[in-house]
Amino acid sequence: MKLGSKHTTLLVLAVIIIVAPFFFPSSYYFRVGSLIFINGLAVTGIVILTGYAGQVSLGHAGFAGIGAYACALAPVYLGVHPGLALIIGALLSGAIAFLVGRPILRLKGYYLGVASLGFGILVAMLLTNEAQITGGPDGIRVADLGIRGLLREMGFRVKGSELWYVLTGICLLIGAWLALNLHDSPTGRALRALHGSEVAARTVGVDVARLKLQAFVISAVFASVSGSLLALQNRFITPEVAGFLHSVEMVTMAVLGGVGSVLGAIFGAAILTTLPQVLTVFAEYEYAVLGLVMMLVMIFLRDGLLPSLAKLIKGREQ
Amino acid sequence: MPELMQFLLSGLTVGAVYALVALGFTIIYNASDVVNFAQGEFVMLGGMITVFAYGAGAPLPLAAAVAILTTVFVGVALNKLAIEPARGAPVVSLIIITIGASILIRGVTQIVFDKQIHRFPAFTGDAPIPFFGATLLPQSLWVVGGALTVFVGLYLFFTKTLTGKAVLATANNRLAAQLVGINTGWVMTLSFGLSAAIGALAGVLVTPITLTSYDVGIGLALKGFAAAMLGGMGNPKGALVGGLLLGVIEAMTAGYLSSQYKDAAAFVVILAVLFAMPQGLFGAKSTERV
Amino acid sequence: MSLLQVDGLGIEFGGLKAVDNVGFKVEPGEIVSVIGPNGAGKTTLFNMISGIYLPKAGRVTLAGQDVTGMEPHLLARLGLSRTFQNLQIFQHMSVLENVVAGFHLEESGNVLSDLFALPGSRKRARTVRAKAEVLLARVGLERAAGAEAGSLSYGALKRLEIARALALSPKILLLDEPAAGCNAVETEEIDELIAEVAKSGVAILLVEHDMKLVMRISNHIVVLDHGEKIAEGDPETVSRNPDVIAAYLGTAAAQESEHA
Amino acid sequence: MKVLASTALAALMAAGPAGPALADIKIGSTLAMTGPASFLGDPEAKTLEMLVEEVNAAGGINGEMIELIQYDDGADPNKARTFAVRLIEDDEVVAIIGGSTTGTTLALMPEVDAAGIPFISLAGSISIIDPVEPYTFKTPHTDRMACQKVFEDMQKRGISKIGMISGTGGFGASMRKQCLEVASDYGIDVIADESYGPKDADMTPQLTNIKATDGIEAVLNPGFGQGPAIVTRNYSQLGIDLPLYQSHGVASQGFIDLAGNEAAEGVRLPGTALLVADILPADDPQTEIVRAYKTAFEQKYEMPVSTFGGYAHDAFRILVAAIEKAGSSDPEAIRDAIEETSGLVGTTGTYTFSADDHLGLDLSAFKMLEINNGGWTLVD
Repeated sequence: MKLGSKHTTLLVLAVIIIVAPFFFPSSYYFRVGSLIFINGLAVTGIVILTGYAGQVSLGHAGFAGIGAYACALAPVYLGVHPGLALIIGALLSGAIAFLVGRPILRLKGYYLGVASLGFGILVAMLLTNEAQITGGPDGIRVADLGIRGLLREMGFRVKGSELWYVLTGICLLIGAWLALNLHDSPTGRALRALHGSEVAARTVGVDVARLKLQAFVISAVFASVSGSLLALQNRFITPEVAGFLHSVEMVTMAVLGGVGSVLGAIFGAAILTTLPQVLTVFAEYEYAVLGLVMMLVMIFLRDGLLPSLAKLIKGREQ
Repeated sequence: MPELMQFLLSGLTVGAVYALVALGFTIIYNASDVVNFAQGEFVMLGGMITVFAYGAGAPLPLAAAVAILTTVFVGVALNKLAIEPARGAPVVSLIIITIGASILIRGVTQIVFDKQIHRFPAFTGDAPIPFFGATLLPQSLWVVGGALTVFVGLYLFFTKTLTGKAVLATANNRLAAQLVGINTGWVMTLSFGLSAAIGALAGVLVTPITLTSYDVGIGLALKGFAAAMLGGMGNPKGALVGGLLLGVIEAMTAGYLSSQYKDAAAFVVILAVLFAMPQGLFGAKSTERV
Repeated sequence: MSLLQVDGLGIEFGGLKAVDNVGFKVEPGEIVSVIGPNGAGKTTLFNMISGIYLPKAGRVTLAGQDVTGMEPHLLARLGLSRTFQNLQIFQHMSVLENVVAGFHLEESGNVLSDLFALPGSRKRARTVRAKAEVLLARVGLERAAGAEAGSLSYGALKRLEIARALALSPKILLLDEPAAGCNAVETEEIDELIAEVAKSGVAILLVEHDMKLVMRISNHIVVLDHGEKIAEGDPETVSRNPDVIAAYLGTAAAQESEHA
Repeated sequence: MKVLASTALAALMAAGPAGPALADIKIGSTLAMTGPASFLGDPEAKTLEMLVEEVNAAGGINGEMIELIQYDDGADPNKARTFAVRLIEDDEVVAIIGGSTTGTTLALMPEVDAAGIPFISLAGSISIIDPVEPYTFKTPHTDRMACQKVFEDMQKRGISKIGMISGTGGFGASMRKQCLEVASDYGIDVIADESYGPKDADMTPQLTNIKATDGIEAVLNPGFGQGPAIVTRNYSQLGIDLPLYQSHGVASQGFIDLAGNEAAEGVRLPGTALLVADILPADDPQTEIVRAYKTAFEQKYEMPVSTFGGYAHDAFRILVAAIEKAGSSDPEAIRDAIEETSGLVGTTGTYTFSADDHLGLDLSAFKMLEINNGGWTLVD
């Protein structure tokens, strides 16, 4: 079994998503599960941008913010269905990423980091300051997606958290499928090539600027959809979704789990989403322990949790 | 006219705060190519430890000295216990380590001290000094003076001393540095210690103005990072100019345009500068070597 | 009309002339070598021709088209391909995938088709994979196809780069020290490979320190020193040129020979 | 594999809710014990902990012990929402106190509403109880009331043109909006309107603009955290000689310490009885309860009591009274009993809830305070 091969990854994911609920003692676990899937989706986008193409963004929460607020505002101002608002948000994020990406992606390393950071902060600031439209820092209510009502009419009664577990789980599987498709496709190969050596990629004909932009746009759409799902599930959203800390959280999840592989990054999302829930037993020591865990993982498992563990196991077997 | 002067003084004061944080970034970056996101926590520690040492009865200079020494210890420990064992890891992993360290330091601080906001008295009183129709606080002079002193010190250190050159050499090519007899391990320890000391000194200087609490580090690190990038990472001149410029832009925007969007203006300027000069204002232009 | 024509090419770094007023021609199927002592500006010249550096003066013409300062990925479309002095391998890809990446222009299509793994994308990837296997066999790396590129020996990586460069089906191939760091057997293999490629009609521009190799396979040699062209001609002529000898043995030696 | 699975299952089950402890009443809280609003959440959490101990030591409610389950949401609305689900679904609490900030409160409201669990918020915004949601109550005054109290005082002093400088955080932004809405009711014109970010270190540019605006008679600063302290210091640095009003968001001794006695001299703000416990007239209905809470808190935690801890105190008292009255720990019965609360004296004021008033306080509960010589004095 090769880590990261497309069908294995999808199978593992699907099995976990389907089997896990049999062990859930209460519907709170469904809620945590769906948060993992939502974060996992955003992080899968990061895998495309950072893991494949080697570009670091510290502003992707900005796109999550656009997606989230599209779901809050489009139904109110455009009168569209919240589900359609998700798509509007994704298109808008893609378009903005296309416009912003071209100049930003000329920058390298930390300079790209600070430029994307600036973009994210501008989005968060707009959402905070334009209170007449966005509801300001205290947040805004989001319309009901209406699926539960629809199911009830059809005679199925499901709990909100369970429904969202299924919805977000499906979205994650689709996202993972897309990212894995991309990995072995010509585009994915070109992205990984420019990650390995930008100059060599250029000499074999890779239009580096265009490909980076494609990766940026795709990952922006992933982040946007993840933001939309969060807004629709919570039926309430605040500008924190676009904040700097959320951007850093996305990158941390991906890197901690292993940014090179979709499964690794999603694993990272799962760890960092559940950790604060588990760490509540440490009460005020929670943050100290969280920081310590992050450091220890990166010191001793530098390629990320999953790839390092896989290597370790492989080493044992041989 | 007095308004303009007031905006300028405000901008320079705040800018000097950013510059001090940005200067702290340059040393570790120069030695290891790592942007240490725990730099803001050094500033926080400098302020918080001084607050509590002072509160426990120590005279202010002693409290400040205790704070700076403790922070240096933390910085060196960070290098020895986390950065050194992770040598060879990808830069992005090293960044996550420093982010983890910053969370850890914050977490420990809130347990050891508390979660309240604190300050200690300004060094030389609070009587405003009139200046061309505007006023400024004596502590602002301390902050601006501190930033300039640290800048000159670092500039001399990197250009005039053998040790400073060793730091730069280590950044350039670790292996080559080792071959010419530079103890690169010691260079790293020195860099973290020095960086922590500058951070803590910044904390001591700015706390009477900005106040402090266990969680001020993130905000400061963010602005300091932005300032350092604006100026060009790794260059003390860039850190100083970037910091002051950022502060002045914010103050001018708040004064003349909109106080709501002053942070936005700062980042718009950063983006504009980077598009024109991808290495920041004073960053070294690198030619691709293939 | 030559395939590649370089006229008066020059560039400065910080006021220092790295290459100054260099010109020469390359015909299809011809092997042209650029030689000169370390720091003579050979790689810089390559970087300008292949679009990585923007020349300050002069002109590069490819098959009659002015391509001065054109981006490398556009040059690739026009049939210019190259390898690197310091290896530029895609480390985390398999050996085979490195070569497949060389087929980028042939296999790349619509990004959406790639995302959804539409049949078109998959078919293109399959075709190219087969071609890449053939190329790998041609450079003798078929056995290593599945290995991670980073795990290969230096000599093997040099050949891998050549295979990747050939994937473009170039009209002209720039090879920057293909035999550096290779042992005698490996050098000979590369020697054969170059001759074979040239025979198929591809023009070759070569930078190489191994003089035996250069003298053996070149049709034409251009000699650089301190960024300037000091001599040009067939191997025989160039090897007897006193300026070339002086450049290689140092000015002191040249002066000595003058006095003698 | 089978063994592994069943072990995992057992472990998961063990980690789940403990067996039903029928004798206990489980109360949940999610507060910003850390993060940007920790100066709210920290005293709130400590207060709840202290009061639960007190009540249990005195024999509990109707003989049943209270179990308090506290989570730290760090003022993150998404976390607060998750903890609300955890409290309701996993811990199976009968009521929730919490939401230190308006953002966290609004985020978890859909959850308590769907589950039918009574919830008492400790956050300021009027949007929490207007419109009234059946299961949500709150104890702090609304920001709108704070504006009204301040404007009332300005009116008395004959002030009609003011400048405002507000924090852009949730508290400041929400109060700014409310103040702008009610200003005209008091004949007050806001002729300068500036703001500052929550982490800003210097507000002299904004204050310089306010100072330069012709005709300004007073300045109001809605905001909390370190911002108002810096505003107050800059205000005195610039030598602005107009009355400065702060909000109830900084009603604590800490504010005076941060701003400095000199700069804070003469600053007015709407506060609660808690701040002036020592100078409260003995016959004031709040005197007893306020002094008791203050003494207990300061003894236990060795830190000065704050208005915010007082909000938690009141919420807990209201909840306990409701459970006692309902005589059951059925969430529905508790909710109904809370809504029937009448004349309950707390540190913030005297609460009387009704079906269309889930705050139950009026303006009289606010006291206009002025800082003199580093201490609080009553204006009226």
